[in-house]
Amino acid sequence: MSELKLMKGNEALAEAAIRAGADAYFGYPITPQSEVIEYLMAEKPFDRTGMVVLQAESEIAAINMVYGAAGAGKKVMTSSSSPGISLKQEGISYIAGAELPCLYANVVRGGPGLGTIQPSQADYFQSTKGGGHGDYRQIVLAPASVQEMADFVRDGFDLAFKYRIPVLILSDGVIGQMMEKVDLFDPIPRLTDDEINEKYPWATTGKKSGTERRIITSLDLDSHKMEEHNHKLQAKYKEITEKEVRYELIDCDDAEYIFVAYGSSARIAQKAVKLARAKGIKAGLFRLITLFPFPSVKMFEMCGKGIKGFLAVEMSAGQMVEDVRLAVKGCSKVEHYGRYGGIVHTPEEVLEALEQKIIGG
Amino acid sequence: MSELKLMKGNEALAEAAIRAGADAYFGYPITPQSEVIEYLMAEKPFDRTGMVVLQAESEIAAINMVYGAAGAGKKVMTSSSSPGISLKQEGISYIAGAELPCLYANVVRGGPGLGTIQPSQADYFQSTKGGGHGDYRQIVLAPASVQEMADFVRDGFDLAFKYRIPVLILSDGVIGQMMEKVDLFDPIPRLTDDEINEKYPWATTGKKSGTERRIITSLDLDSHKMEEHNHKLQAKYKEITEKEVRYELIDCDDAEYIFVAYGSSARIAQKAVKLARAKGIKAGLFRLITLFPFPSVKMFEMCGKGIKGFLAVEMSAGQMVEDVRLAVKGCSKVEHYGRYGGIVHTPEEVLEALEQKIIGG
Amino acid sequence: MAKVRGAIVVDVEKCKGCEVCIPACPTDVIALAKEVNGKGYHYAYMEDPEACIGCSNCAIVCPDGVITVYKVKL
Amino acid sequence: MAKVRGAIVVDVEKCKGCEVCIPACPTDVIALAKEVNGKGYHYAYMEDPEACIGCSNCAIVCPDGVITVYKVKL
Amino acid sequence: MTEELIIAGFGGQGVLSMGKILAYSGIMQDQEVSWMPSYGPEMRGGTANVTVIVSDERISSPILTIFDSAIILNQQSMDKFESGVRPGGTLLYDPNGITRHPERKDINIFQVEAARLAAEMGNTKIFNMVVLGAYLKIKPVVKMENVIRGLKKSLPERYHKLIPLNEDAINMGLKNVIAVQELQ
Amino acid sequence: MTEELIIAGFGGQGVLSMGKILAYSGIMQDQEVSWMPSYGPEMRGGTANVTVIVSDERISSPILTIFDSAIILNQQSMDKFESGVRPGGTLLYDPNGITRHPERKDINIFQVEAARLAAEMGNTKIFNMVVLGAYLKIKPVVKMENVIRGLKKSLPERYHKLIPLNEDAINMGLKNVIAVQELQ
Amino acid sequence: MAEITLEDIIKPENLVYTKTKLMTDKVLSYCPGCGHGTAHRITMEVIEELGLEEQTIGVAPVGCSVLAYEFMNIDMQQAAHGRAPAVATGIKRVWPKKIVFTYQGDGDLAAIGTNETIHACNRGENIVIIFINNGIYGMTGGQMAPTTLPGMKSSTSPFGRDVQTMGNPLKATELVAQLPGTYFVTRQSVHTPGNVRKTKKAIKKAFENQRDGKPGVSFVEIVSNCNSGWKMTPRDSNVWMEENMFPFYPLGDIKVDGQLL
Amino acid sequence: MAEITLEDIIKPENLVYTKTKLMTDKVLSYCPGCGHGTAHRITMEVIEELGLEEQTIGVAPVGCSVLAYEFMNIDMQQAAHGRAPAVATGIKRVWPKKIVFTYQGDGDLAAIGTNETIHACNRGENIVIIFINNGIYGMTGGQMAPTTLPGMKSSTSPFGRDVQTMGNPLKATELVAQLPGTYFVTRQSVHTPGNVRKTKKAIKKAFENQRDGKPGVSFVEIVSNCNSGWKMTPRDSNVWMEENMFPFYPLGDIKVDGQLL
Ligand SMILES: Cc1ncc(C[n+]2csc(CCOP(=O)(O)OP(=O)(O)O)c2C)c(N)n1
Ligand SMILES: Cc1ncc(C[n+]2csc(CCOP(=O)(O)OP(=O)(O)O)c2C)c(N)n1
Ligand code: SF4
Ligand code: SF4
Ligand code: SF4
Ligand code: SF4
Ligand code: SF4
Ligand code: SF4
Ligand SMILES: [Mg+2]
Ligand SMILES: [Mg+2]
Repeated sequence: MSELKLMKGNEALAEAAIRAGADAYFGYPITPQSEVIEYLMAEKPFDRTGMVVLQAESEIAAINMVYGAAGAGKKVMTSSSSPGISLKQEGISYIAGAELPCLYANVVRGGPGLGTIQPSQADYFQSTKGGGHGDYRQIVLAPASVQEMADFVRDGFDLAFKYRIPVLILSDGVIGQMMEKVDLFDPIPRLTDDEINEKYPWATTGKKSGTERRIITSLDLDSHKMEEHNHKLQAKYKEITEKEVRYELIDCDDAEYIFVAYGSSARIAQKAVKLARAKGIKAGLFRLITLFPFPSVKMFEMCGKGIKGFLAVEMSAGQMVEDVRLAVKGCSKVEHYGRYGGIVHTPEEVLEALEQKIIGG
Repeated sequence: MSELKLMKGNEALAEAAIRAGADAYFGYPITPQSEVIEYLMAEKPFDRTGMVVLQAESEIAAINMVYGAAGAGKKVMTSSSSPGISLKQEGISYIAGAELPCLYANVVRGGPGLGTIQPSQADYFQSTKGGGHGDYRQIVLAPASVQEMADFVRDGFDLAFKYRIPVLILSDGVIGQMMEKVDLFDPIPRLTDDEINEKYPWATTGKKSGTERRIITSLDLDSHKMEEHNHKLQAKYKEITEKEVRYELIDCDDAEYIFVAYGSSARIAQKAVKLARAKGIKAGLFRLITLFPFPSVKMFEMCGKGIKGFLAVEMSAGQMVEDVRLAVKGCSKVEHYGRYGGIVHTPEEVLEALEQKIIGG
Repeated sequence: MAKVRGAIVVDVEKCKGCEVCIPACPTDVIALAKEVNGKGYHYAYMEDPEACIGCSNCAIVCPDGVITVYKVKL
Repeated sequence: MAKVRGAIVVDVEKCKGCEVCIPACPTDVIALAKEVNGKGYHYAYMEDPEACIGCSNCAIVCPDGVITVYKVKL
Repeated sequence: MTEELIIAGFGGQGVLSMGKILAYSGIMQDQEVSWMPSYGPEMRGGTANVTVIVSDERISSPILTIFDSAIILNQQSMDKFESGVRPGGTLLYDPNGITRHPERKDINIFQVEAARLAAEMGNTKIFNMVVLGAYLKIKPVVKMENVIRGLKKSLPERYHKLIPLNEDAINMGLKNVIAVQELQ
Repeated sequence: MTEELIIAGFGGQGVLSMGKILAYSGIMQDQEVSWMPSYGPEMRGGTANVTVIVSDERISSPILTIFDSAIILNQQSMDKFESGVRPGGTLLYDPNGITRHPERKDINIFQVEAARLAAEMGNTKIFNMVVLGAYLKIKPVVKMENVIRGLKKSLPERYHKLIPLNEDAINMGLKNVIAVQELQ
Repeated sequence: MAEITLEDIIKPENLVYTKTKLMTDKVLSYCPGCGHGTAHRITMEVIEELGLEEQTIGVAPVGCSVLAYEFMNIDMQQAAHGRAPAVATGIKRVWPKKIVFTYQGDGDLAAIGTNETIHACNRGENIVIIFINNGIYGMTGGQMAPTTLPGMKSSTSPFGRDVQTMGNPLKATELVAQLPGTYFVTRQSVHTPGNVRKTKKAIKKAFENQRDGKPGVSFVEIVSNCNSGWKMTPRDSNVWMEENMFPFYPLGDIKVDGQLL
Repeated sequence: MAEITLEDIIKPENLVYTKTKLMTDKVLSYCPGCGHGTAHRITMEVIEELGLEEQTIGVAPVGCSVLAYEFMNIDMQQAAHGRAPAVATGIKRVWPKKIVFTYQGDGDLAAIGTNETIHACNRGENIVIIFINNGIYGMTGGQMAPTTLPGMKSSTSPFGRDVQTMGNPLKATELVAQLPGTYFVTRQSVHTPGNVRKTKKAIKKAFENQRDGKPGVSFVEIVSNCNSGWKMTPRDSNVWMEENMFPFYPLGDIKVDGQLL
């Protein structure tokens, strides 16, 4: 039975993990997302559902624990924030290469380096282009509310197992730390051992005598086989791009100017839309839900229809804006606005940027 | 006195480090670049110039040793290959954030994950967009010959200190493992301690009593100061983009079709130009030397002048091609060709791709 | 018999009222003030100044290093 | 007195001629062949088959696990 | 109806939980709410503040720089947030420990001596409930019954016996709020 | 002039250093050269091969899939590289250990019994120099004097006393190459 | 005996103790009563007393002491979480005549940084490591550390550390003492005047070792309170520390002049 | 006595030793004479003999044994360099009734993976770790490992390991034996039949410990040759190993049933 609660984004993520039937969480504390493991430890999911929660010695250990458990067919996740996510890049590349399903969250803070612990969206490139090595992609979901922090855990696991791919919930300090009401989805039971063996024949759960052994690896010393493997990965990414794009259009029907934004910036931009409309400016919001796959097709399609410009609004020096540019292929004006380094822009600033960079510019 | 030698790319890199007056190299072995540290250990640079060479316990330790030594005003470097470079991402983000000068090389192999040890160019995104967290950039030099493996060490150090920025030599298994003749530049003496103190007042070398202490950090808990710091970084990147772009145009004057490539792909594409010209196809090569800064201005400028299309040739599933698209802003056809996962495309394949994807497509 | 007298000066605005100095004093000189400083902390002061022997114990354990100690031989 | 006789079968194509089995044999049964196998290795064979007591020492140390051992009690 | 509020004081005053109870109360009457704390090392014994929005509509940005109302509980917060109150908006503060009182002329200003009142009630922990009561007197954005339901929701079961005490504290606040400056 | 060559055999035959000496010789006469080994775990006791380009012009791609010449020193390499020789190109091999001899009709084919000759000279380590001699007889891409200079450059000083021996081996190869099939 | 007034005593010539100049004037960012401040101060006193101000480079970790560079008035670097020993190695290797030390918490040194700690100590880098063990991650809000005691509560062991599922506490100091590359290993505390004096002596010995080129790491653990994380008053936390931490982490020298005691 | 022919002996009923079915038929990728093969085989023999085939999940490292999964005929995962203990922890925690082991080289376990090794051992994960110490990085071409002996040559210590600049060798096994989370710690070798038998017994004990839920890690070091990296013939390398490695890495049990010997 679903349940209405007031929760922090980080807590909702944690609670949703239990409800989504996760088998394990491995993590290492870091602001602004330590509530995830704190909530889990306080909730004793080992008593509630049998879910394992382990505080690892480091982010690297955590992501490799995820690798092991995921390779054994379990629903597992980790979470961290920017510097910790950078440390996980090798592990994520391995998970992508070995085609393991898993979920992880980055509650982004301002960088680079140790930076600040305040919200930021400057890990977009790392998330969508691959911060690790090699040609791999991951599905990136960008929640803009506490509700989505919960729902995307369930959806993220579904996608992860559907495509055997790492799924990243790219959040930020605002969404992680804020409280909102959240309608928690009904608990989904954890799979039984037998169900796992049946559903995931690739998983290393101990080979039945006389059957083929299962191997989880990202290695192939034969370049031809490695190329084939890469082709397979690319085909999967193509399929995902065709099928799994998600976005939300707000006040776009008659809009002449479009804010493109995700996560907390999308909420701010939504208020900027209101302010703009109040001033008679026909603004709309293209809210990205999946950052990979990027809704390039829809965006390109829109730009034929009377749109005079796109303003990419992100708390970074300009990262997502590149994907907007690539999507519209020069057929419309595209500019970037965003504050960064831990500063969250205001709706007023966003509107002003629209007026200056797009309308007036 | 300069010296003509036959050397592997990796050896040339190592020898150039000694000649460039590097103070230290910290590294961890990984194929296909272990020759770097092997060469250094065999050459006993501690006897030749006093340069320190230390095999670290891991890539993470190595990059953080680089951080420490660079923060103390010394000319230091490390090198690795793809998985090892992924592990260094947090450290690189710190180095960028703390504005330290250093040089590192990635001799790329096929990924993702453990992948293969064969050549690849699939770490382009990681290198140019920032595999680590936060809004930072690094200068990326792409050598296409053993000669450049040597020369770019000297140039890279110069750039690193000029801008207090990490400089990446993005090489690959081909350039690292091949031997060619190389004209080694004359040794540059290491700076003396006094020279360091004079040239790099920011370096932590022990504060003179009564003077201000020096602090190397990437942290600021005050978001406003952090934002300011980020603005400073962005201004630096802008300056670099304006001043430090490097590329080479081969047979482009009358070209109708342009291959865009770097590193070993550029050599292969150069041969494809020859093959094309032999067939009467007016092909040229835009060889990128700096990947960041990307020569967008020049590329956009060219695309007005009778160019019918660009073919981005890279050993990846399509990464650099995005920057080409961003550069030409839709004003010319842009396609991607490349084999990957450890396979090196042939000039014949490259030419065929031009004919099919650009000319015929 | 040589007698000593000591005195401490607490940097009131920097004192955090942690009380760590109090048990460190062999002669029970220190107490926290009823008043608070600008940061809202009840700060340390010499409640029994006569008793101070200038041993520096309080200053040595003060985490914030806000105590300066003086001593005279009488 | 009970006597045993043993025999080994070397998987010739998989033997790498490393010689590790040779010092392991208590009765000096094994030597490397003059001939090479498909991989170019001089492979192990029973030079003195009579002496084999089927103790399995050779098989146990063979890194490539290419030796099979048989034994009969006479 | 949309109320955009900041509550600012120092750690230990119950700033965050006051906001949480208010937000929960909003939920109880089917409103949209958001609660956004400032976080970070400055929380450690230092300042603590939270912005709360209660609205009939979907809330866009939870981050506020301008507020309909501000509840201010120490001097540092006064210095920081007085200027952020929207012209015509409301500032409520506890004068205890305040050395520089608000100076704005274009806002409504109220006082509640919550620290003193809580101390008089014999429990300094209900300080924040006294403040809440005062606030609800001025800005009845949520009904009292919903506040009680909100309290129940936000307190763990084992603390429910404390709800009457909290209710008393809220009432104490309701009764003791003083208008310092009312526009019009 | 451009010569694109592959030398293929197994580890320990001196394949890589033969290529290196050839490349050095090219440098000695001011040519452009490249040397590109296959690398990887298969090197460990397994196959080893290197492609060498010697040219009057700047060398574009160092990676070859088609060769002007191939020097083949074991069966595995024969199986792998025979087909890569350009029609009209040249294949030189040591028949020792070869079970399936080359079958192409459109290339020149030569043999040198380098293993036997080296053994007869009492030093199996100069095997690769015998092969080099044979190759230079067929394809005099570099002058002998430059080979000697190349040898000097590529060998550490302490091995220079071995140069005469190497020279003898090269000459042995020069003299003992046998044409199996010559086009035209 | 003539009455003596405070004014008579409080005169420059009667000064017997004041904060070292090698501490800046900034207000320490630590919670009231936190041992970090004392540890900072005595470290700086030692550097001043040994006259090493101009030669010393300190390395701050990630943890509550991340801002150590704001308070220590010498050249400092801030290292990534856990990597201070690698950063210090980098500095010391290129400036072998300088004095280099790290200042690290238990999460930093004994969780994420275990590899760097073990290897710097095993290589025998000629550096000083000052290790503040407060049994918790103070900075991030009181999560369990590798050093958290069995049964001890933290925000990630809210019902107490369950050794069965969360693992054993790690005695990092005993471990590094086993390594051939450590020259001096000791465990101290800074909660009483006597302990502060002992600890300062230990720190002095550590820096002297480095100054004199004694081979290897000098490693000083300081068991300290995290009253915020432990949710106690500073005074209570010091008592709790004596009663609970010291039995598990006994104070005293473990290795002196390269010899295990 | 009647003459007996080989044909009489080589009959199925006379079989006394053959390779276990739990090794695949693939030709091992190891150099001739490398101990990895023997270590693989006896590990698989133990799993077969204990009847654990269907319950066991192995974790291969990055190192020469990266391809262990090609040879061990059971479910296997390949871990990132050094992270096998974390990967094994992940598996074991979600499948507590399965048998999980790692197989790691010295570079993998004692250099880049030190943190994961120490913490898995300190937490007391109920897993088996098989640790092949050949004093070198075999896979990448013979670079110095943390375990390389003083004075020993490698491609990154071409003039011999200089302890002064390159640091001391690390005795990882002695170190983990100090941790409360290890239950069984032993050092063995596989170069003679006697040693193989002993090592197999040790491996069997290790897996039995895990099967029986004995608390903590069972850790089996195998000192082995890397004849390629050492640049010796296999036979010479085994002699060299006895003369040089064993004095520094003495064979024998170090901790049994949770008790240090
Ligand atoms: C890579 C990375 N992971 C995690 C963090 C978050 N973090 C900051 S401090 C800290 C732990 C600090 O604990 P400790 O080292 O014991 O120091 P204390 O605060 O207790 O003095 C953590 C986990 C970080 N900044 N970077
Ligand atoms: C992150 C990373 N760093 C480095 C490497 C390169 N590498 C592969 S195996 C290896 C060392 C192997 O040595 P060891 O663990 O002793 O195993 P052995 O080959 O000796 O059995 C290294 C450094 C890698 N693959 N990944
Ligand atoms: S120890 Fe220092 S900060 Fe604490 S109360 Fe005493 S004087 Fe104040
Ligand atoms: S100096 Fe000694 S006697 Fe005086 S107050 Fe301090 S501790 Fe007490
Ligand atoms: S030990 Fe095995 S591989 Fe080695 S020679 Fe003997 S049979 Fe052959
Ligand atoms: S079985 Fe024993 S006796 Fe027979 S060959 Fe093998 S080792 Fe020698
Ligand atoms: S949180 Fe703990 S360690 Fe950090 S300053 Fe406060 S008391 Fe000290
Ligand atoms: S390189 Fe060494 S460890 Fe690797 S297979 Fe060869 S002998 Fe064994
Ligand atoms: Mg701590
Ligand atoms: Mg090894």
